[in-house]
Amino acid sequence: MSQHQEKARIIRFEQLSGLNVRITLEAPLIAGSAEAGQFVMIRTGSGQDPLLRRPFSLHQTSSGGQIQIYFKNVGRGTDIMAHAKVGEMLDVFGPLGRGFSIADDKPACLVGGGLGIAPMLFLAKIISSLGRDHSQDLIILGGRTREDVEPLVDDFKQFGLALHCATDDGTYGIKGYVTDILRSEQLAENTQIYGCGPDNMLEVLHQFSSSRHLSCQVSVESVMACGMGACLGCNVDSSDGDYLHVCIDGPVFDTGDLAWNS
Amino acid sequence: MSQHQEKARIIRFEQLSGLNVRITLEAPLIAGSAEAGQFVMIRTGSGQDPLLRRPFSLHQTSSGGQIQIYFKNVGRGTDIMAHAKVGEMLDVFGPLGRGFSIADDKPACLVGGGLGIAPMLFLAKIISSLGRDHSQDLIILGGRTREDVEPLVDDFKQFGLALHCATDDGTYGIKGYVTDILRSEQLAENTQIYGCGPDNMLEVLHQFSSSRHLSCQVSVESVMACGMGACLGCNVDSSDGDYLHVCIDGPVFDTGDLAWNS
Amino acid sequence: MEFVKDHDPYPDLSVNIGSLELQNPVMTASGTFGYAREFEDLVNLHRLGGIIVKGISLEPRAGNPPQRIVETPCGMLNAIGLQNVGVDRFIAEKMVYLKGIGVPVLVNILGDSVEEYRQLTERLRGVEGIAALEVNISCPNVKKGGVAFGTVPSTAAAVTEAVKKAADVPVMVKLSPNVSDIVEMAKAVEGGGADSISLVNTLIGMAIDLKRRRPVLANVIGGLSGPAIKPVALRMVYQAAAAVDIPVVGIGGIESAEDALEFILAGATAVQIGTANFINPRVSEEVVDGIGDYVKANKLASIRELIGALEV
Amino acid sequence: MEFVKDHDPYPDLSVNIGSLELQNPVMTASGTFGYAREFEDLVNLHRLGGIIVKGISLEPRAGNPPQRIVETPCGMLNAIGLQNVGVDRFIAEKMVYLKGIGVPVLVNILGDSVEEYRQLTERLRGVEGIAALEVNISCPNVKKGGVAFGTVPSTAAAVTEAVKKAADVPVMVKLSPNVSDIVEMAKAVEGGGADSISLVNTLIGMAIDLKRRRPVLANVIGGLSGPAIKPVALRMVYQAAAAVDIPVVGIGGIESAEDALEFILAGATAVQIGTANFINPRVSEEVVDGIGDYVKANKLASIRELIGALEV
Ligand SMILES: Cc1cc2nc3c(=O)[nH]c(=O)nc-3n(C[C@H](O)[C@H](O)[C@H](O)COP(=O)(O)OP(=O)(O)OC[C@H]3O[C@@H](n4cnc5c(N)ncnc54)[C@H](O)[C@@H]3O)c2cc1C
Ligand SMILES: Cc1cc2nc3c(=O)[nH]c(=O)nc-3n(C[C@H](O)[C@H](O)[C@H](O)COP(=O)(O)OP(=O)(O)OC[C@H]3O[C@@H](n4cnc5c(N)ncnc54)[C@H](O)[C@@H]3O)c2cc1C
Ligand SMILES: Cc1cc2nc3c(=O)[nH]c(=O)nc-3n(C[C@H](O)[C@H](O)[C@H](O)COP(=O)(O)O)c2cc1C
Ligand SMILES: Cc1cc2nc3c(=O)[nH]c(=O)nc-3n(C[C@H](O)[C@H](O)[C@H](O)COP(=O)(O)O)c2cc1C
Ligand code: FES
Ligand code: FES
Repeated sequence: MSQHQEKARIIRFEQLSGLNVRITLEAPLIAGSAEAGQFVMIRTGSGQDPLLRRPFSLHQTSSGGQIQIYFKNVGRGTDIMAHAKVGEMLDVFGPLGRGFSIADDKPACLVGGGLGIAPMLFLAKIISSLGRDHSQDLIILGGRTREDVEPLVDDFKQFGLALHCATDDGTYGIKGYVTDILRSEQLAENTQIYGCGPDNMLEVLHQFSSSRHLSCQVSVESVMACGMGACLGCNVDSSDGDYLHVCIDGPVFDTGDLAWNS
Repeated sequence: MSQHQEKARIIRFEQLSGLNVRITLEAPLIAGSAEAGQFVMIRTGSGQDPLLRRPFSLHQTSSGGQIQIYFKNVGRGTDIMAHAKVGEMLDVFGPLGRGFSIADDKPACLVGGGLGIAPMLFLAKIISSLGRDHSQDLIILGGRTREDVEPLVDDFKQFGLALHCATDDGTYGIKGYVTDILRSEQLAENTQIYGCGPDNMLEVLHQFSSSRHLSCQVSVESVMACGMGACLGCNVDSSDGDYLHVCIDGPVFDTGDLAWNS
Repeated sequence: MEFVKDHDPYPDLSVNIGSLELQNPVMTASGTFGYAREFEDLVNLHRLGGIIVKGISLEPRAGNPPQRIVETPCGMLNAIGLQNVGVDRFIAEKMVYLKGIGVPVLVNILGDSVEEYRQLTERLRGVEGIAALEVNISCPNVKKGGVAFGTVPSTAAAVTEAVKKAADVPVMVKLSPNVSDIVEMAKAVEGGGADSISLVNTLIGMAIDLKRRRPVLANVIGGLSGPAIKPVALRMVYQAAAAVDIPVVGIGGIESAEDALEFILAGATAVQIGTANFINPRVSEEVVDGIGDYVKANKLASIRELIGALEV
Repeated sequence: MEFVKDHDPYPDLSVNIGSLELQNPVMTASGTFGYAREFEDLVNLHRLGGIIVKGISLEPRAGNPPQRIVETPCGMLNAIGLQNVGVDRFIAEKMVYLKGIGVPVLVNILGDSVEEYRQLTERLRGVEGIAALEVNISCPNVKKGGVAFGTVPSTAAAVTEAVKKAADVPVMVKLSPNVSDIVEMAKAVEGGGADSISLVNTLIGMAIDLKRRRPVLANVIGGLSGPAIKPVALRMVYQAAAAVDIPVVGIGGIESAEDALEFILAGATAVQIGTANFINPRVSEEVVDGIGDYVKANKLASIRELIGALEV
């Protein structure tokens, strides 16, 4: 797992909704070695404040040496990035962490909620390119409202997998949660669930999958300083009472390995 | 002396040379009450680093409520400002300090070196509008090289006062220092000298004027935190062994009031 | 929010620092607000909780030579050297204006010996318009070889006792953060009779000019203030407030209502705003507004509900 | 500059910390560089002056629950809780790689009692590849009610003595900045037999989550590091270096060659880079390059000319 620190030029900037932005970067070394579910650490400004890099899932990579991130403007660092311009450079470091471990021959169910949709596009591409029957594969996307989901739908449709959407307010897809769709679907017995989204969604995914004896991998978040196992700052509770570190043991974990105690 | 804190919109941005920038701001309250030689404190960014405001002389004000500053990109704060865009807002606070005290009926000799040219434009306008004979008035501008002087010359010419220029490398005006011009001129006995520029230039101005028993006012710099007399951080040595504070006792001083001990 | 703000009764922001009543918990810190008049164009001074003036000594002090200040990452160092006009001119020239503002004025005092603190306090007795004294003990104790009063519990207690005995107004003692054990210091001045504690003063720091290979400040070392020190200040306020029974006033890197509210949660009855006054001269009044908005938005009966309300 | 850089002989950057010879003064600070292997893709590890590994204790430690870190203005707080694999696994699993890098490896050690420090040192005796020990005394002394060893001169000296007696390599003692008098601490560990001193460890701070009205860190308090603390660190290094005869290593907020050179001017023989490794994983090597450029541009015979060369 080799890592690279690149000064990456912004070659495309998409304001997908009021606060959600997608940035395409020229980062050939990272693009060349990334796996779905891995992340990058980005320096949002050039000064000493905000000090730390910010972690973002790889949303997509291209064979042309490009990577995409899809993020929401939620604070100081993402606000600076949301005002970046095409042609500017971002200091990007990655790919980092353990991505999804692809269960080659199991039907796949991808569940992305809110900004958790970000890593699912990369994963959908990988899944769709597996040389096997895709009729049982399924993608479920959800968000609070239309603009959290709709702008991304076309990108997912290109892979030809079944796609369902849900919004909390019913402005796009069904009114309800991604987990409502999940429950209403007839999943094959050996379906592998892959999820990313807010903690409460991940917890429901865990309960759902464990009650049906399905294997479920989720990408989780934690505050990070280094992103590479050096600071030990990103721990989460594991199911056996110990700690796991999101940046090196994850960000993708089997839900069974994590403690769900909220 | 009333002070105002304004969110001022940038309405014009001029890159006068590689590092020298002139910014025009909409700041009607400041424009309405400013005097030549006064300055403003500008917050260069929106974050906590760089923390302090930066002081800039008022380069010009217009009756239309605009102010101009002319500055050089020398560090973190000015670098941020040098990348500002038309339409953005700057938090400006002023007018501050004591400006030039205009000796109404004395012939005026204005000497600006480098960025010290900045306050001289405002002063030239005031001097030129005095209802008296201007044939003995004189403006001397200097800089290291052509681009430090030439871009400003037209603005000064509009006032119709005699204008001489010098550059260290001779690429514009005479080759030499502003003080060389000063020495070669026949100054009226009661000439009032007004100067702004690097410390060594100001010291020569002081020596020149005191040897000829001329009165000389100069605008000096010091590091500042508040710009308004609250922090007591901006002291300089006075001629009587005490301290003066640049932001409230100055920035314009009679050279005789300052200690010149370099 | 605007609707609530316009029509609701003004929220109860008043706090008591012992017998000292403040209409709200926002004061301006010593040495960062001049003698208040400097800010009259920009701040509605009568809306502040209190004003603390620049430190006053028995005799006038010229302060340190330039350069006195330097910016540091998210902070600044100052070595003003306690420049002030001395107590006599302070009373004659500054108090007239200050007492007319209509909010409590706290006079920050400093000295080089216990005796100097005592004399200074005597001199300020009976002066109209002084609501309280704030005792700056981060000063070198000349008798003890220049070690600051504020780093030795016994001398801090001695200064406190001397001032308290001579004072006719409440005494707030301002602690130095440059100590191993802030709790010990807080208890020492409480033991010495302090009516309240304020903390923190500046952290001692230094900056070097690599080009000239010299210290940036003529005084070599200076006091670090601003956002950079906020985590240290918040920790010390939390520890001190838990350890003493007298009210604690929080100081250090406060720039916003959120910052102020964090100090209050940590146990501060009130706060002081220092360096932020330089960056945003209007900040003190804006923090009052922000705290008011918070109290309303969270439907608190009073800001006092929040003091020390941190769940640990 | 490029011309000089390409063709001149490599400048003399070597320094001696007592008997410990470094090819240059740039080390990586404990707890911020993992066990070095994490950085092998990004840094030419063999170009560093030295590598200091994450603090090791006698028994493995799980560390604190999440949340362990939080960003602050120009800094960060950490409350990792000294998580480490314990000395046995450290020797078995980590030393093999570390000793192959070819630069001095310093092992940072910590304990809850003088006896623990002693046992740990014994355990590390004779282990191949250890160039020196760095003793972290910013740890709670469980026998003395949890007061850190590093804030009481006598206990700091006692730890130093115990480690020094048991060690077969040079002993560097790492000082805590959370003290009233850094000079007293520096002298205490010098008296205890330390071969060198490194400073500073983190300043104790705190952050509060206003929305949840709770401390951000599960551990409530944490250690402040990064550019925010640089002025305090620089001051302490300057004071300590002036007070002791053993070499001093500067730590705190170093992000660039300029920062490192300032610490050297202040009296540091070498420096350690901590938090900056997280922001720019390549920083340590870049600082080595930058110091080399400075030595050449200023035509110094050796970086050693600059140690303590500040003109005051
Ligand atoms: C492995 C990983 C992958 C991620 N992928 C994405 C993604 O693809 N798209 C996306 O929009 N976001 C993603 N995040 C979250 C993203 O890192 C945070 O939104 C970002 O760091 C916030 O920075 P800020 O400066 O704007 O916010 P701040 O001003 O620092 O804080 C705003 C809010 O964000 C939270 N936050 C701050 N730092 C972090 C952090 N390091 N990790 C998690 N939360 C944080 C704070 O607790 C606070 O509530 C990911 C996080 C992790 C750990
Ligand atoms: C009353 C007054 C009027 C001024 N008018 C002008 C003007 O019209 N045009 C112009 O270009 N400059 C002017 N200056 C200087 C200007 O304030 C500094 O160039 C600016 O503050 C540098 O900020 P920075 O963040 O870019 O530099 P920094 O990165 O902070 O430092 C770069 C260099 O600038 C010096 N410097 C930093 N802060 C100050 C300060 N507050 N005052 C003086 N020097 C400083 C530093 O010592 C350093 O050498 C004036 C200064 C004063 C005091
Ligand atoms: C320029 C300056 C001057 C100061 N003068 C004094 C003083 O005279 N007396 C005093 O007790 N504190 C003085 N202080 C300390 C402040 O009152 C305050 O305790 C400190 O700056 C921390 O708060 P802040 O981070 O909000 O600035 C001064 C601080 C600054 C920045
Ligand atoms: C995440 C983290 C973990 C640390 N762990 C240790 C440790 O185990 N032992 C130790 O002596 N210091 C430890 N430190 C302190 C650093 O080595 C260093 O002294 C401090 O961070 C100041 O330097 P900086 O500002 O360059 O980070 C740690 C610091 C950080 C940020
Ligand atoms: S973020 Fe540093 S170890 Fe995970
Ligand atoms: S800059 Fe604060 S008093 Fe002059």
